Amino acid sequence: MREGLPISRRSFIKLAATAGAAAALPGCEPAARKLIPYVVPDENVVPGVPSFFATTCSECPAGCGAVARIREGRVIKLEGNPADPIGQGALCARGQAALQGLYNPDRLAHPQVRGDDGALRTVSWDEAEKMLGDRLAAASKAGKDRVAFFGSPQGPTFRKIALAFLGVYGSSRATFYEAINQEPARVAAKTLFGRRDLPIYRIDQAEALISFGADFLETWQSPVELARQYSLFRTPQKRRGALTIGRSTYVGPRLSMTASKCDDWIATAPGAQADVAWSVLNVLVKQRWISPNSGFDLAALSNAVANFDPAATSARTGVPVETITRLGETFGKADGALAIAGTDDSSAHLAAMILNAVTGNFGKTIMFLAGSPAEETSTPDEVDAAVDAMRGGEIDAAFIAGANPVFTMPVSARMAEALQKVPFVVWAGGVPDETAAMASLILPAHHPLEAWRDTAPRAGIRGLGQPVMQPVFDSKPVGDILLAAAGRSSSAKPPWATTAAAVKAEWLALASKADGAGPEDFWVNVRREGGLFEEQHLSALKLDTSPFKAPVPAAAQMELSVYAYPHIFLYDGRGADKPWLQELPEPVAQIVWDSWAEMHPETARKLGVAQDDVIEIKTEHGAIEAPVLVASTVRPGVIAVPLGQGHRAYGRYAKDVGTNAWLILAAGATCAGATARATGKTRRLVSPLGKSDMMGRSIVEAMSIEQLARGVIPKNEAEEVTGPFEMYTPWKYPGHKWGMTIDVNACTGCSACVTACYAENNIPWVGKEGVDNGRIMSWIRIERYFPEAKAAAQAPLLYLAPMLCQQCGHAPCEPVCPVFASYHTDEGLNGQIYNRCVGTRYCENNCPYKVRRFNWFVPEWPAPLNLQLNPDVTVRGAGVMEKCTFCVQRIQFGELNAKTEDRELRDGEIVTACQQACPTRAITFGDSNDPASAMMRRREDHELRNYRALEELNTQPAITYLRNLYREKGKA
Amino acid sequence: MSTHLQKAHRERGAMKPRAVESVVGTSTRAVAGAMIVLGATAFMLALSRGGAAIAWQAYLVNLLFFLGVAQGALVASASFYLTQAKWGGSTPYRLGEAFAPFLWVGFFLFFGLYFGRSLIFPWVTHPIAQKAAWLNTPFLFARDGIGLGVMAAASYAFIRVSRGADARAWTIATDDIQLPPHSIRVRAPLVAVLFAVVYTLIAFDLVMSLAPVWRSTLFGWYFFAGCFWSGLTAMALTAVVLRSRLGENNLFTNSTVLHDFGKMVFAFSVFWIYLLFAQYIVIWYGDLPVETFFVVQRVHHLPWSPLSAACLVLIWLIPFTVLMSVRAKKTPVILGTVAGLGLVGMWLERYVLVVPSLSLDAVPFGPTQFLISIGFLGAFLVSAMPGLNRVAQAATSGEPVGDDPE
Amino acid sequence: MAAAPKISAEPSYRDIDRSVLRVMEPAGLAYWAWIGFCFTLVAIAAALWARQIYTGLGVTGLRQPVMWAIYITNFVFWVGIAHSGTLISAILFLFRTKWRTAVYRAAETMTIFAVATAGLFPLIHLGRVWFFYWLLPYPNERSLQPDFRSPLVWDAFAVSTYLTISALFWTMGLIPDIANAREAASGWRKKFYTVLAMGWQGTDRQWRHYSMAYLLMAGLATPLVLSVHSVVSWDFAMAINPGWHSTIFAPYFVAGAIFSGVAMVITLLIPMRRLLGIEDLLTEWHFDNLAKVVLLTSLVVSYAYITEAFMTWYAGDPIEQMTFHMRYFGPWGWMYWVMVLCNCVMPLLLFSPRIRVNLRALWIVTIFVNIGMWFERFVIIAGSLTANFEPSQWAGYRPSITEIMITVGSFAWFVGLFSLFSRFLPIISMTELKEGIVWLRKALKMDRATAA
Amino acid sequence: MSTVAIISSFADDTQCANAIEQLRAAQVGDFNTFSPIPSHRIERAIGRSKSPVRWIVLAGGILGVLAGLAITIGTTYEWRLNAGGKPLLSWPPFIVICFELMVLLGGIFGFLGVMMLSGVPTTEMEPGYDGRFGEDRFGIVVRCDEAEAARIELVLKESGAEEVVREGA
Repeated sequence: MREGLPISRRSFIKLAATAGAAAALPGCEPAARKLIPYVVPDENVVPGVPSFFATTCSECPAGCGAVARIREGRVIKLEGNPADPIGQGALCARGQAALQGLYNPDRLAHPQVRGDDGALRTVSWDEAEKMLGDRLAAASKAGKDRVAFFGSPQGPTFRKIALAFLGVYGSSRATFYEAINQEPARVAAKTLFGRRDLPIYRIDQAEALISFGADFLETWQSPVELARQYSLFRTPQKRRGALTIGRSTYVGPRLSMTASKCDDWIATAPGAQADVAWSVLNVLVKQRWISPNSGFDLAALSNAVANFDPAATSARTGVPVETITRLGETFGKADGALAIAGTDDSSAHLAAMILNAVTGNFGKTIMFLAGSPAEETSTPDEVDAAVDAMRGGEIDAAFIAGANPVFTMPVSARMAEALQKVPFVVWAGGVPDETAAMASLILPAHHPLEAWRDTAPRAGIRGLGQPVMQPVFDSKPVGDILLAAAGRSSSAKPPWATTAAAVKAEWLALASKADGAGPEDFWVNVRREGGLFEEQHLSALKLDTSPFKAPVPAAAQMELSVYAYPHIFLYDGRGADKPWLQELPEPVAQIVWDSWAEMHPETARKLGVAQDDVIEIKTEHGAIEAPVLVASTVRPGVIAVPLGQGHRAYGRYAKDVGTNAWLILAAGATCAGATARATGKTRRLVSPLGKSDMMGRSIVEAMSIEQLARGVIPKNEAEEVTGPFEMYTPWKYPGHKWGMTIDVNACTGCSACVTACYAENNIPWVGKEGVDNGRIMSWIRIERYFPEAKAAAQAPLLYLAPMLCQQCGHAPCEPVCPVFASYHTDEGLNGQIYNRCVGTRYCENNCPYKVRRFNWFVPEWPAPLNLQLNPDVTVRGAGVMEKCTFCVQRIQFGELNAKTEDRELRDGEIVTACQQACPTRAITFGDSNDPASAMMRRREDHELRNYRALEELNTQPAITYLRNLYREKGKA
Repeated sequence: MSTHLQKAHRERGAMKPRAVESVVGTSTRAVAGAMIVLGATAFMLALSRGGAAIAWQAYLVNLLFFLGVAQGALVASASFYLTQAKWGGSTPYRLGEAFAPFLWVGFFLFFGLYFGRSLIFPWVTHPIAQKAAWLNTPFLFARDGIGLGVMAAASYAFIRVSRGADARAWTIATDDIQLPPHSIRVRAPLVAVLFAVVYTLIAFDLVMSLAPVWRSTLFGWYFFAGCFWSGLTAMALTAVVLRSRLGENNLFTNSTVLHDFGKMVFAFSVFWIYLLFAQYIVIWYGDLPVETFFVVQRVHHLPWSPLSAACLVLIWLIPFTVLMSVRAKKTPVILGTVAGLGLVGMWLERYVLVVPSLSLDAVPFGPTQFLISIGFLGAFLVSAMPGLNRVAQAATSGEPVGDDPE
Repeated sequence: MAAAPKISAEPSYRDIDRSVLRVMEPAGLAYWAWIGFCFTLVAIAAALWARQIYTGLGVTGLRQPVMWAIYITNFVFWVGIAHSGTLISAILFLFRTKWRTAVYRAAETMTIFAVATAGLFPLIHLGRVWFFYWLLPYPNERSLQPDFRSPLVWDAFAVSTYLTISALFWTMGLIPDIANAREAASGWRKKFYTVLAMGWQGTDRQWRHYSMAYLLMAGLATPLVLSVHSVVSWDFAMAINPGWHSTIFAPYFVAGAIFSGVAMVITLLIPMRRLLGIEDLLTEWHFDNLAKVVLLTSLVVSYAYITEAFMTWYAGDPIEQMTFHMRYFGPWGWMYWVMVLCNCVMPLLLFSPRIRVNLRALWIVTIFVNIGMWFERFVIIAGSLTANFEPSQWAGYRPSITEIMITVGSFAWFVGLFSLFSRFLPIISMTELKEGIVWLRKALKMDRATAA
Repeated sequence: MSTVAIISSFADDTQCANAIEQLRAAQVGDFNTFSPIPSHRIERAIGRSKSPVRWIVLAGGILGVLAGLAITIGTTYEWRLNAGGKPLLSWPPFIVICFELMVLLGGIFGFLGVMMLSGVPTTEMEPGYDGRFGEDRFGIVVRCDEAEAARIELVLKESGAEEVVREGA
C-alpha cells in the first residue's frame, strides 16, 4: 500500500515549495532587479541554491561568528559560525534578529540636512559629503581638538580609521562608547592583576558556580558561549563516584532566566551581593578552605573580610547564616569552582575574583589570555570627559556613529545638552534614533552586514566581517564616510581609500603570523573561516596581593529600590527596532511589546497597586512610568524594570513602546533607591501566556538528580490500563521517520530557537494588539510554568521548555480535517498543506498542545523586510492554518542533495532551524528508524529522563523530551 | 372526563371475559420448578467445588438479564400510557406487567451478590484511592438495593392502578382523546423516570465498575435501552406463544397486535444499535487508552470478538433485515423466532459486557454457567405465570381495538 | 385580514378550508413593514460577512485557543431548531399521534428555514469560504477528495441530506393543499398556485402512491433526524477535548435539538395563531401535547447534564475535572447556571397541566428554553475550548460586533422567511386536518368545555 | 355510440366507498374517483394492490449505500493517506456517509417515484374534475357509453350520491 505514496507525497511537498517561491518572489522583485541583473547572469548565483558567507555578529560585544545564508543575492538568515570558538555555531535571538536591522523599513534612505527650522531636507551624497568636509575643515582651522568622534567600538580596523580621520582634522577626541561596558569587572581586574581586560570563563570546568547577579545566560559578557558551558556543567556526570550535576547559585534581586536555571536563588537587595560575596570569602578564610599556593596573605585577607562575618552579613542582607556558610562550604570543597559577578559595584567583582583566586581556580575555571588584549571601550571617565568637552563648547564638529548616547546615557550626563552645544553634529547610522534627532547632518550608513569590518573580542580571536549582500539602501560604510571626509582635507591623507582596503590591509598584516600560506590564500582562508582563530594561551598572572582597600559593608538596605537590568532581547535598547525581538516574550515575565515594573505581591500590597496599574518610579536621577507586573520573581522591596524600551525615535517598532529605564539610573549603575506611587492610569501588560500553573500535567516534567542517581522514574499516579488497547493497526514508515529529542535540562529558555523559526519559516509578527487578541503566530514557544506552591520545595525554580508541533503519530489534528490539509507523511511528519486548507480550524481545536496557528489576517512585511522572506517556504495567506513542519524544506533539501549525490542521507545532515540556533544544543533532530542516529542515542543515553508531553492521550509524539533536573532541597 | 362516558367505559370494561383454562399447564409449572432446583444445585456445587468465580459471573449476568427483561416490559406498559397507545386494548398493558413479580425476586437475588463481591468487583480486592468514595461495598449495595427496591415498589403501585377498571376502560375507549386516569398520569411517568435513573445506576455499578478505569457517559442509557428492548421482545415472544395456546378467537389472531409488536422490536433494535454505534465511534475516534481498552478487548480481541459479532447479528442484523417486511412482522412463527433469537442475543450481550472484565483471555462458559442460567429462567417463568393468565383473559375478552392503517 | 369567524364546535371540511385559506389573502402594510425590518437586519449581517471575507476572520473575537465560538454555536442552535419539524411530521406520524396534524406544517416549515439558516454558519465560519466546496466529493484532475473520516464532512452530508429530504417531505405535504388553494384563489395568485400544485387532483390513483410514499418518507426521515444531530454532536465528541469528548453526546444532542425545536414551535405558534386568527385549529389540546414533548426532552437533557457531571467526578481525570470545574464555577459559570435554570428547572413547571394549557405561561417557559439551549451550545463549544490541555494557552473569548450582528441577522433571516411563508402557503395542512377531523372536533369540544 | 362521463359527488368517503363497491358489483370498471383526503375505505373498495413506490424507495436506498461505499472506499484508495494513524478503511465514519446517502437517494427516488406514478406535474385535468372535490366532496366519474349511463346513474344514486350529472364526452 506504499507504492502510490512517495510520488503523491513529493508532489505535495513540491506544490508547497514552488508555491512558496512564487509567493515570495513578487515581494523581492524590485530588490532582485537592483541586486542581481539577471540580464547578465552571474555564475556565482544559482537561483534556488543558497550560498553561505562567513561573517561576524555585531549585535553585542561578545563577537560571535556568524554565517549568512544568501538566496538570489538576499541574505535570508543568520546562523552561528561553527568555526568560531566563541559561538561554536550557535547564535542568540539578538544575533539572528540583526536581519531586521538590515531590512528595517525605517532605515535612513538618503542623507538629510536639518534646516534652521529643525526640518530635515534630503540631499545628495555629494552635497552631504561636501558639507561635511567644509564644516570639518572649518572646525579644524579653529584649532586643535575641535573635532570629535563619538561612536561604538566597531572593530580594531575601524578604530584605526576613526583615529586617522581625527588625525587629519587635528584632533584626538575619539570616544568608543558602550552603554554596558563591564567597567566594574575591569576595575576589579585592574586592582587585583593590574590589567583592564576581561577574564575568560570555563563554567564547564567547575563543579560549583556562584553568580552574584551576573545574567550569564542572557546578556552578561558572552551569553552564547557561557550558556553552552553551563549546559555541560549541568549535564549529569559521575563526580567522585556519584552521578551529579554542577551546583549553581544565583545571588541577586530578580529571578532572572539565568537564576531560574540555578539550584538556588538567593534573593538579595540589589547592591547587597558584594556583602554576601565577601561573607562567603570570610567563611572560606575561616574554614581554611583555600588553596595553599593561592599567593594570598591569610592574615591580611581575614582582617580584610573581618566585617563580613556571616552573622553580620546576614543581619545586613537578610540572607540566612547557614545559607552563606553552605555557599562557602560548597565553593571551598568543590573541585573546580567559579564565582562571577554582574553587579554595578566593582566590590562584588573583586570579591568574586578573590574567591576564585584563593581557591586556586585561576587557570582552571577562569583565566586571562596572553597576547593582544581585546579592543577596549573608553572608560566612563573618558566618556564623561568627551561629553564635558562638548558641553564646554570645546567641540565644533562631532561625528556620531553606531552609538545612541542620548538614549543610553543617564540624565546626569546631560548628553542632549552637550550635543546642543556642538554647532555641527553628524550622525551616521541605520534607523535614525534619539541621537540622530539632535544631529544637523544625518547620513545613511551601511548595516554591519553590508560592510567590511572586523572584531577582536578577545586575545587570539579576530573575527572578519565581510559584506554579505549589496546595500539595501543608498548608504555608505561609516568608515568610507570618514575616509572620504579625511580624503577631502589638504593635509596628510590616511593610507587607505576605503574601509574594504583598510580591512584587507590590516588582515594581510596578520598573515605573517599565519604560518605557511601566502597572503592571498590567507585572505581567502580567513574569509571562508570568518576570521582568524588562533590557539589561546593563558597569560601568567602577577597577583597583587598588597593589602587592597578593605571593602566597607554596604549601607543598610533601602526601603524600596529599583533594579534595572538589560532586557535579554533588547539589550541596551538597540534591539527595540526589531519586531521579532519585540514580540519575543521575555522568558520569565513573558511580556511582549512593553516595559514593566516587576514587583513582589508583598511590595504591591505595600504600595497599594495591582497588576497593570501604571506607577511612577522616582529616583534621585529621574522618574519613569511603567505598568506593574505582580510576580514573586523579585525580592520584596525591589522593583525590577528591564532596560531597552521607551524609545522616542528609532523607527516605528521602537518608538513610544514602553519606558526608558536608563533615565532613573546613575552612570554605570543598575540600581537606585526609589519611591513609587500609583498614577491612577492602567495599561494592560500583554503576554501570550495563559495560566502559569501546570496543574500537575505532564507538559514540562522534571526529576531530581538524586532520583536519577537512584534510578527512580517519577511516577504519575494515573490508573494504568491493563490489556490491549490499540484501536488501529500501526502504520509503517519504511524510509525515514523523523523525530526530535529535546533536553529540557539543557534548555535555558533563551528563545534563540523561536527567532530562528520566525526567520526560517516566514512567520509574521502581529504586534501588541495582535498578541493581546491571542493571534501570536510563533510555531515554537517557550512554555513557562511556576512550580506548584506545595511542590516548590522539590522542583526546579521555574519550568522552561520549548513547545512545538509534536508531529504526533496518532495526531488528533489530522483525521478531523475535512480536506486532508492536515495529514501524515510516510516520513512521520504531520504535514500541513496550506494550499488545501479551507480554515475550519478544527485541527487546532483538537490539538492538545495548542501549537497550531491560524492566519487571522493577511500577513504583512513592510518593504524591505519582505526581502528577508525565505523563498523555500510558502508565505501563508489569510484563513489558513499553519504550524511547525520540522523545517520540511530543509529535510527536502537534504534528501535531494543525498539523491543527486547518489548516497544515503547522513545522520545530522539535516538540521532544523531551532536545533541549529540552540546555544546549548538542547534540540537534536534525526531519524527514529535509525537507532544509531544522534537523536535516538540521546534518548537511550538518558532513558530515565525520557518523557512525552501528555503521553496518556496516546498521541504518540515524534518528540521525546528529557526531563529537567533539579537538586532536592535540604541536601548538601 | 365526563361521567357518563366513564360509566359507559366501565360497563364495557367490566364485560366478563370468556372463561379460559390457565394458559400455563401444570407440566410447565413442574418443568419450571425443576429448572430452579437444577440451577440452585449447580450454583451451590460450583461454590463448594472452587468454581466460585465462574458461578458468580453467571449469577450476575443472569440477574442483569432477567431483571432487565422484567423491568423493561413493565416500563413498556407504562410508556404505552404515555404515548396513549390504544392499538391493542388492555392486552399489551397486561403483557407488559406479566413479568413484574420477578422484580422482587431480582431485588432479593441482588443482595446475594454481596457474598460474591470479592470475585466480581476488582476494586473490592484492590481499592482505588480516587474512586473509593463511590466504589465501596456498603455504599454500592445500599444505593443499588434501595434503587431496585423503590423501582419494584413503584412498579407495583403502577400495576395496581393499571389493572384497575378506570385504566382498563380508558385503554379500550379507542375513539377518545381523553388522557388516562389521573392515578396513571402520575405513576406511569414516575416509573419511566425511575427506570432511567435506577438502571443507569445499575449499569455503572454492576457492569462499568468491573473495569474501574473505563467510563462511557452513554453507557447507562445504552444499558437500559437494552433492557427495554429485551422487555418488548419478551412480550412479543409471549404474544406469539399465547396466540397458539389461546385457541381460535383471541386478540393476537384477529388483530394487528403482533404487527405492532413486530414494529416495536424492529424500531428499538435499531435504536439499540444506534446507541451502541454512538459509543463505539466516539471511542474508536478518540483513541484514548482509558476508553479504548474496554472495546478493544471485547470487539477486536479473541476469544471475545466472535461473541460480540454474534450479539450484533442476533440483536440487530436479524430483526432489522427480517422484520423490515410487513409480512414477516405479521407471521407469528417468524416474529417468534426473531424475538427468541433476540433474547438470546441480549443475554449474550450482557455476558460480553460483564465477563471479559473478569476473565480476559478465556470464555468461561460451561455446564455450570448453563445450568445457573437455566435456574434463573425457571425462576423467571414461575414468577411470570399469574401475569400470563391475566394476559390470556384480556386477550380473549373481545375488547374493541383501534384499527391499523398499515 | 378580516376577524376570524368562530367556527362551529363541529367543524366541517369547509370550515377548515375557510379558516386556513383566509390566512393567505393579501396582507396589510404592518406585515410588509415587519418583513422589511427583518430583511434590513439580514442586509446588515450580509455586509459584515462580506467585510469578514475580505479582511479575514480577525474581525471576529476568535483567538487562541477558542477557534470556534458563536458561529458554530448558532449552527448547532439552528440545526437543533430544525429537528422539531421532522420529529412532529415524521416520528409522530409513524406513532399515529392524533394531535400532530394541526401543527406539523408550521413545524416542518420551521425546519426548512432553520436548516437554511444553520447551513450558512459553517460557511460564515470558514477561513477561506470560497473553497467551501472542497468539503464535498467532486471530480477533479488531481482527484483530491475530502477526508471522509472528518466529522465536518459527515456534517456536510448530513445537513444537505436533511435539507433535501425535509424539503421534499414538506413539498409533498403541500401539493394537495396548494391544489386546494388553487381552487379558492383568483388573479395572479391563482396562476401562482396552479403552477405550484403541478396539476394535483386527488384521484384515488394519486392518493394511493401519495400515502405510501409519505409513509416511507416518514420512515426515512425518522432515522435521519437522529443521525443529523448525532453527526452534529460528533463534531465535538470526536475531538479529545475534555468537555467535548463524551459518548453520550449523540442522543443527548438529539434530545436537546428536539427540546429546543419544539419549544421554538410553541414560541412561534402561540403568537401566530392569534395574528392569523386560527385559534380554532390550534387548540389547547395541541399545546398540551407539545408541552409534554418539551417536558420529556427537558428531562432527557437534564439526565445528560447529570451523567456528564457524575462521570467526570467518577472518572477522576484531573484534566477533565478542571475543565468541568471551569464550566461550572469559572468566569462563564453564570452561563451554565442560567442554562440549568432554563433547560432543567423552568420546564418542570410543565408538570402542571394548568401551565401546559396556559398559553401565556407556556410561551414564557419556551422562550427561556430557547435562551437556555443557545447558552448550552455556547458553554459546551466555546467554554470547553477556553480551558484545555495546555494551561499556558488558556484564554477567554469576547465576541466582536461582527459576530453579534451576524447572529442577530440569522434570527431576522429565519423569522423573515417564516413570516413570508405564513402568508403565501397554507400554514396548516388542510388535508390532514380533514383526515383527523374527528379528533379536532373532540379537541374543540374540550376547549369550549374548559372555556365555559 | 358516444361515450359519456357521469359525475357523481358524495358527502363522505364511506358512501363513496360503498358506491364504488356497488359499481364494481355492477361490473363497471372504467371509473375514476376524486377525494380531498386519502381514504383507506376508498382504497379498499377499489382494492388495488400496494403502490410500487416502495420498491423505488428501496432501490434508491440500496443505490445510496452502494454510492456511499464507492466514494468512501474509492477516494481512500485513490490517495492512500494516513490521517491520525486511522486505518485506510475506517468503517465507522464510512457507515455514517453510507447512511446519509441511503436516506438521501431513498428520499429523492421516493419523491420522483410518486410524482411519476401519480402523473404530476401535468397540465390537463382528468375529465369531470371539480374544485369541490378538493374541498369537501368525494366524486366518482364513470365513463361509459350512453346505453349504460342510466343503469349506472341509478347505482350511484342508490348508493347515496348527493348529485349525479351526465356530461357528453
